[in-house]
Amino acid sequence: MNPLPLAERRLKPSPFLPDLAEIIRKDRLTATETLYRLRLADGSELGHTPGQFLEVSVLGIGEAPFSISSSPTRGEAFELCIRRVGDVTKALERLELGSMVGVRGPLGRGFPLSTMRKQNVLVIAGGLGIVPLRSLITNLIDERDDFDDVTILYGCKNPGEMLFKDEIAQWVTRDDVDFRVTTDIADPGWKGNVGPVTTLFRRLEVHPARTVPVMVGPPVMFKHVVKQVLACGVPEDRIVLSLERRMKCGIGECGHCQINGVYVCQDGPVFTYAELKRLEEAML
Amino acid sequence: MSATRTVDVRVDYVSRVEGHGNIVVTARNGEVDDVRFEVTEPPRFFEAMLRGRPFDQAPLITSRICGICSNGHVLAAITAVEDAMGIVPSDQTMLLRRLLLWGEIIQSHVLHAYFLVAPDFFGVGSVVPLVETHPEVVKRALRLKKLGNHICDVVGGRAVHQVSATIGGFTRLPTPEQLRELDRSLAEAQTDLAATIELFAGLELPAFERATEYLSLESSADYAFFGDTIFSSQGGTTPVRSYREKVREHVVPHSSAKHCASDAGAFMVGALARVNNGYSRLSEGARQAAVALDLCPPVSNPFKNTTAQVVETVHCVEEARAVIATLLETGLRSEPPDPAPRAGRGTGAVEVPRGTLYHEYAIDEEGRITDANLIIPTGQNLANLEADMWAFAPYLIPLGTEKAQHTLEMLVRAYDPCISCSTHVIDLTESGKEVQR
Amino acid sequence: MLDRMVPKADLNRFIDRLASEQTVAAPVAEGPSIRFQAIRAAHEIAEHYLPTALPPSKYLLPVKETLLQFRLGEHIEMEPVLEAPEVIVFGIRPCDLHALALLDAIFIDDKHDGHYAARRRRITLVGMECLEPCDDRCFCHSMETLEVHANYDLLLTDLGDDVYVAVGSPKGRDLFAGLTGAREALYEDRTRLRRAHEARDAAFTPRLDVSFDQLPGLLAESADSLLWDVLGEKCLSCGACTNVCPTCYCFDVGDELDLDLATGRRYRTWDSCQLDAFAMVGTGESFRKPRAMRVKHRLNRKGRYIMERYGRQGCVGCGRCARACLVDINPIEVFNQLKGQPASRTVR
Amino acid sequence: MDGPLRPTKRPRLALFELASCAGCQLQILNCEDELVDLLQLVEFVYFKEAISETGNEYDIALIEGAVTREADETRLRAIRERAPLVITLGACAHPVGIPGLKNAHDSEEPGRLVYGDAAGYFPSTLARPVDAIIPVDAHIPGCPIHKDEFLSVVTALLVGRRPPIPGYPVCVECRLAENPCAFDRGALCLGPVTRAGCGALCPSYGSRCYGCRGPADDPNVSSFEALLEKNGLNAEDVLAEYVLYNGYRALGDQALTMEVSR
Ligand SMILES: Cc1cc2nc3c(=O)[nH]c(=O)nc-3n(C[C@H](O)[C@H](O)[C@H](O)COP(=O)(O)OP(=O)(O)OC[C@H]3O[C@@H](n4cnc5c(N)ncnc54)[C@H](O)[C@@H]3O)c2cc1C
Ligand code: SF4
Ligand code: SF4
Ligand code: SF4
Repeated sequence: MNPLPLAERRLKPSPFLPDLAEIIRKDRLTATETLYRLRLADGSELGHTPGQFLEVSVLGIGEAPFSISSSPTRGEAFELCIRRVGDVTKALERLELGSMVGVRGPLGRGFPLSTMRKQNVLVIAGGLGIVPLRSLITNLIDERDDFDDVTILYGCKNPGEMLFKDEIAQWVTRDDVDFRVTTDIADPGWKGNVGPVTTLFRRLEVHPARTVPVMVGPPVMFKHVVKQVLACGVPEDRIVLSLERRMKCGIGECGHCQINGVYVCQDGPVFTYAELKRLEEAML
Repeated sequence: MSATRTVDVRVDYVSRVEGHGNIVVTARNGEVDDVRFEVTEPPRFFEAMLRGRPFDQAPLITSRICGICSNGHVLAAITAVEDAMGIVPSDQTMLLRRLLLWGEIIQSHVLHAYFLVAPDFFGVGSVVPLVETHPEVVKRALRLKKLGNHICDVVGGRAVHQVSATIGGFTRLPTPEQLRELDRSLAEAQTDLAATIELFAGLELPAFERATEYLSLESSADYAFFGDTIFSSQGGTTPVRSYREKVREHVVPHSSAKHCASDAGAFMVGALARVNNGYSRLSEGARQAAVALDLCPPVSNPFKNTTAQVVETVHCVEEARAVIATLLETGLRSEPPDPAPRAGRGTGAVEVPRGTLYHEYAIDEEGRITDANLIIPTGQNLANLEADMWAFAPYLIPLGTEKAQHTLEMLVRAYDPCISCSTHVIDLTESGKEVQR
Repeated sequence: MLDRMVPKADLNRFIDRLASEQTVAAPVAEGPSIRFQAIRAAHEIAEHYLPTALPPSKYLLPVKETLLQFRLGEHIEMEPVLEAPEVIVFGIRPCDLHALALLDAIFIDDKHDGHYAARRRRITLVGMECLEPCDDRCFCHSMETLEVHANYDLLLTDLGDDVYVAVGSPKGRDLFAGLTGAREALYEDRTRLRRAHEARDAAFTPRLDVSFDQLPGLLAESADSLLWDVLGEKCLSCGACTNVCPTCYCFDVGDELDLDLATGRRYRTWDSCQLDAFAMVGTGESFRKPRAMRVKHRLNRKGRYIMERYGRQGCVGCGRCARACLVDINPIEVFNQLKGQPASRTVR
Repeated sequence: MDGPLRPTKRPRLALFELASCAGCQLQILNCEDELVDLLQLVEFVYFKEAISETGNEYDIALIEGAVTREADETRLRAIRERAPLVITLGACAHPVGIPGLKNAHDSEEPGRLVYGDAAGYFPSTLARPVDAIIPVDAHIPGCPIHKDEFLSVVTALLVGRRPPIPGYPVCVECRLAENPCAFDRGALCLGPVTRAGCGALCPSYGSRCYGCRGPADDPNVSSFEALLEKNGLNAEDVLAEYVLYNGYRALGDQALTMEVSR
């Protein structure tokens, strides 16, 4: 799969030296999530693959990894969707438009787009998992002819936590993608499906030999969804997942993200189920 | 005839002193009716807490009586425990202990003189406004304070609650490089010391005098900070082991710190007492400073305690340099302390920034502390402070409440009381009896 | 390159001179602990020494190292800090030389880490062969790290009055050029060296019941062993074992701000997989919460993961972790016990 | 140059003292090199030992000392109501430090200590940490606090970061300092279960850890006690070790019962 393309190109004296990027837009999506639109200060393109991530710095506060949420097909600006949980994410919220942040990357191995071409793609997102998958979905839509059926399943805790509502509204209306959404808990205004994301499989036909399922979500979701797609007969090495771990360096040095012998930041965050199955610490 | 005129002077929680204390003075028709320096710090029961602890924790625990003179407590505890167990420290150990003590004295005196006392003379409430108006004074004060702390860092590992002096010696010795570097800082302090003398020589202290008995330790060798004898300015000496005969404690109802008296009644300890009693043994520079500061004994103005602290600061810097020179010349030998427990009872007295500090311990065969008695300088001074207030108040009352309050606060500050230190003593079992008495 | 032979007295004089001209670090006894530290003269070097408290890797990956410095304001200024003092590290044991070779492979060949590389360029490695085992905790012989053939500038062997000097690099050759009293090693010198090696090989006995290249397999089979739970109950999670280990290199990254809230630094410090927070993520979930998992992770890194990834020993058998561990968790015993009952659910 | 992280307003700090030695306050004054800069960043509105003026409005309350009187509890509640952030300074305030040693003695004489007239004497209660009375936002541990740690916590709070207090044990720093372990010197040490951040100062000075910074986040207590017992201590000795600085927690249920029966 794709090695670090640009990291090599921008070979620096220090792998820890970030590039500067400007915050050009900030949109509050929910009570805790904000969508940031950024542009590299030198005007160059990020050059990422969907599924890759950036190490984002607020200098003086710290650095944390975030998935790139926009598609490489959409020009040089890029987007991050960030949940406020701690030091860096809080500091980001306080930054004003025009502020500079540091970014390192794109880092890691993204989704295997080449494997997906001319195949059915089944995207399964749980909670924040939609953030990296939005990059993939947009890419699939922008290069729609390269792929066969595109099905998207999205599950969130409650309707209020649903991200990217405007885009979802558009995806829903398209007839070249099959978009389905569910929430664990309904609220009065909710007319859609209620239940975990696995319930969306009920009326779904999966062609095991022609489908690439791609899933991102919390560890509990993986357990159930993997079981479901395996039950459909999809081979283990075609099931694609992306994992989250603590990361400090993003380049396979610091050891925090290690799962058995594997470094999530470098060997992942995207893996096939076949790769992870043997790793008991992957907790699948 | 006018009605009875009552004047109440009350200062709750005197600021810029260590701990909680209130001044209460009542006067009726110009006659002072009552004078109290109330100590309301929570009592902390150190003597009870020491019981049952291993002997080598005495310095560690009593150090936490007071952060400002923590090294003083460490050294008094060590001296007392060594006295109880028959340990005689080496010359090298005694030199290092002096350094450790002097570092603290410099730090404490500079803190008191510059941060707590000086603002009164600049007409401000703290050093903070001086950062803007007199930055050079503040920076000098900080440099000198740091110098004191630097000595403690080098010898004890840190300034507050040092970690290397223990029963029998030091668990780690400073390196020659550290000592040389320290000596350079001490040498560089000359200019700051000169400026300090000049500053304090220029301050106009309230003219108040009262004949007082001054007590301090005596040593034949030097200006005493360690010693076996208590010297009184009114004549006579008392062996430290018999300190209870000279320095008698009693509970007063308005103070959670015990008061002390000698046969003659209230007495004073601290820098002024030491300078009064040991003037001739001061270092050369310190004597010159005393002259410049108009401090040639006998002095009986308690406000001059601050001036005496400046003199002692000069003395400690000069003597520290001499000790460092000796240590570097002889070279430091490793003498790992390894005291074996032994039953006994012992007393140790050390001159700490605020005066003579007594520790006494009884230790059993297993090395556990079975009994402890601690007498703190501030406690010894409280009765004398009140006596001064009795004597001074009639002159102050006519000047108006505000002026009286302010001057009495300055008097309290001049004593440099360390109130949290002084309230360690009342232990649960004994106090009940004493209150009834 | 041509090896040299030098009388010990000349070597010591040479070290004295070197130390007066540049930074020479060597094992020095500080009370009961031995540390690599700068020396001023040869006599300060410890005579017989166990592996040092911290491994020599501290000269390449300092305990705390500044990566970047920055100034915030209207424009953000930042620059990498590539500090690299020139230092000759003297008296490195073969096990540690093997460990440094591993770090080179990771940080230079694989990661192109400029901070490490800059330091590595300016460090001179002078090894000292072991002729007898350190103590019952070392097992370099079993890990095949007792012999060293590369990754040093000079390698010394103590042959009594003389020292045999193997020259490993042009840097080592040039360093040694100034040594008076040294001569080219002759056939009989090599014979003496060979005899010393033979005596050494007889003095070291295997400590592991497996050969080192079987460890990855053994550990893979032992993933479910109950021994991990036993060790997990004992382990204090004190991090001593990883801090002292020459092949441990995990680190944490953080920012420091000065009191002006505008200038600051990004630094890295040693970290330990044995600590609770090491694998904790944003949600507060720790992926290696049970102590048993942490102990297992460490020993798998040492015996398996590093070997699988970099093809080199992830444990060099120095025995430091066993010496440091207060509850006697010793890799020799762990590996041997797993070997005793492979694949089964081992209990002690 | 003002960075983007600088708060627009200078936060007001108030420092309150309960039963303590005042050593932690002194450590603030001991920041000789930084004090002038610090005063640019924050304003001390209440700091009795150093300042006469008093202010009743503050953003951060720093509390030194253990709770030993009923009056302290009232005072703390009032402070908590005013202060958006409450930070404790030192071992006395948390976990309870040397003042907690008296808890072990109170059991012999559980009665109140009332003496003197109405001039303001209070019964002495069990020594308790501040967070036994009010919620606390952060603890700066140590006996005394470490200057650098105080400054780094203040800067962290100013820029909105979590205070950088380590959760791991002292052994981590002790090994990094290349000290010979106290256990190898035949001494005992509370390093394996005590929170780091002191740079292993005491072991580095040839002493041992007495636990002044309170327990680490994830101590393996049972294994550690087994280690102490292997080194010749019995259960009572082990408790006496903990009690020196951790008298409130180490006494556990015993202390709580006494509090209730009071
Ligand atoms: C590959 C990858 C992609 C990611 N993509 C995204 C994304 O697109 N969007 C997104 O919002 N997040 C994403 N994350 C998660 C994000 O990186 C984390 O949430 C990150 O921790 C946020 O940084 P922070 O500094 O704000 O939080 P931190 O300050 O690190 O803290 C977050 C929480 O972690 C706990 N914590 C952390 N460190 C400690 C400690 N030392 N001691 C105690 N508690 C601690 C605390 O509970 C705290 O509230 C991704 C993570 C990975 C690995
Ligand atoms: S695992 Fe232990 S024996 Fe192996 S290299 Fe590390 S410290 Fe040495
Ligand atoms: S040294 Fe021992 S007790 Fe400490 S973390 Fe390592 S294995 Fe656990
Ligand atoms: S001396 Fe104490 S802190 Fe240091 S390693 Fe040993 S047990 Fe840990």
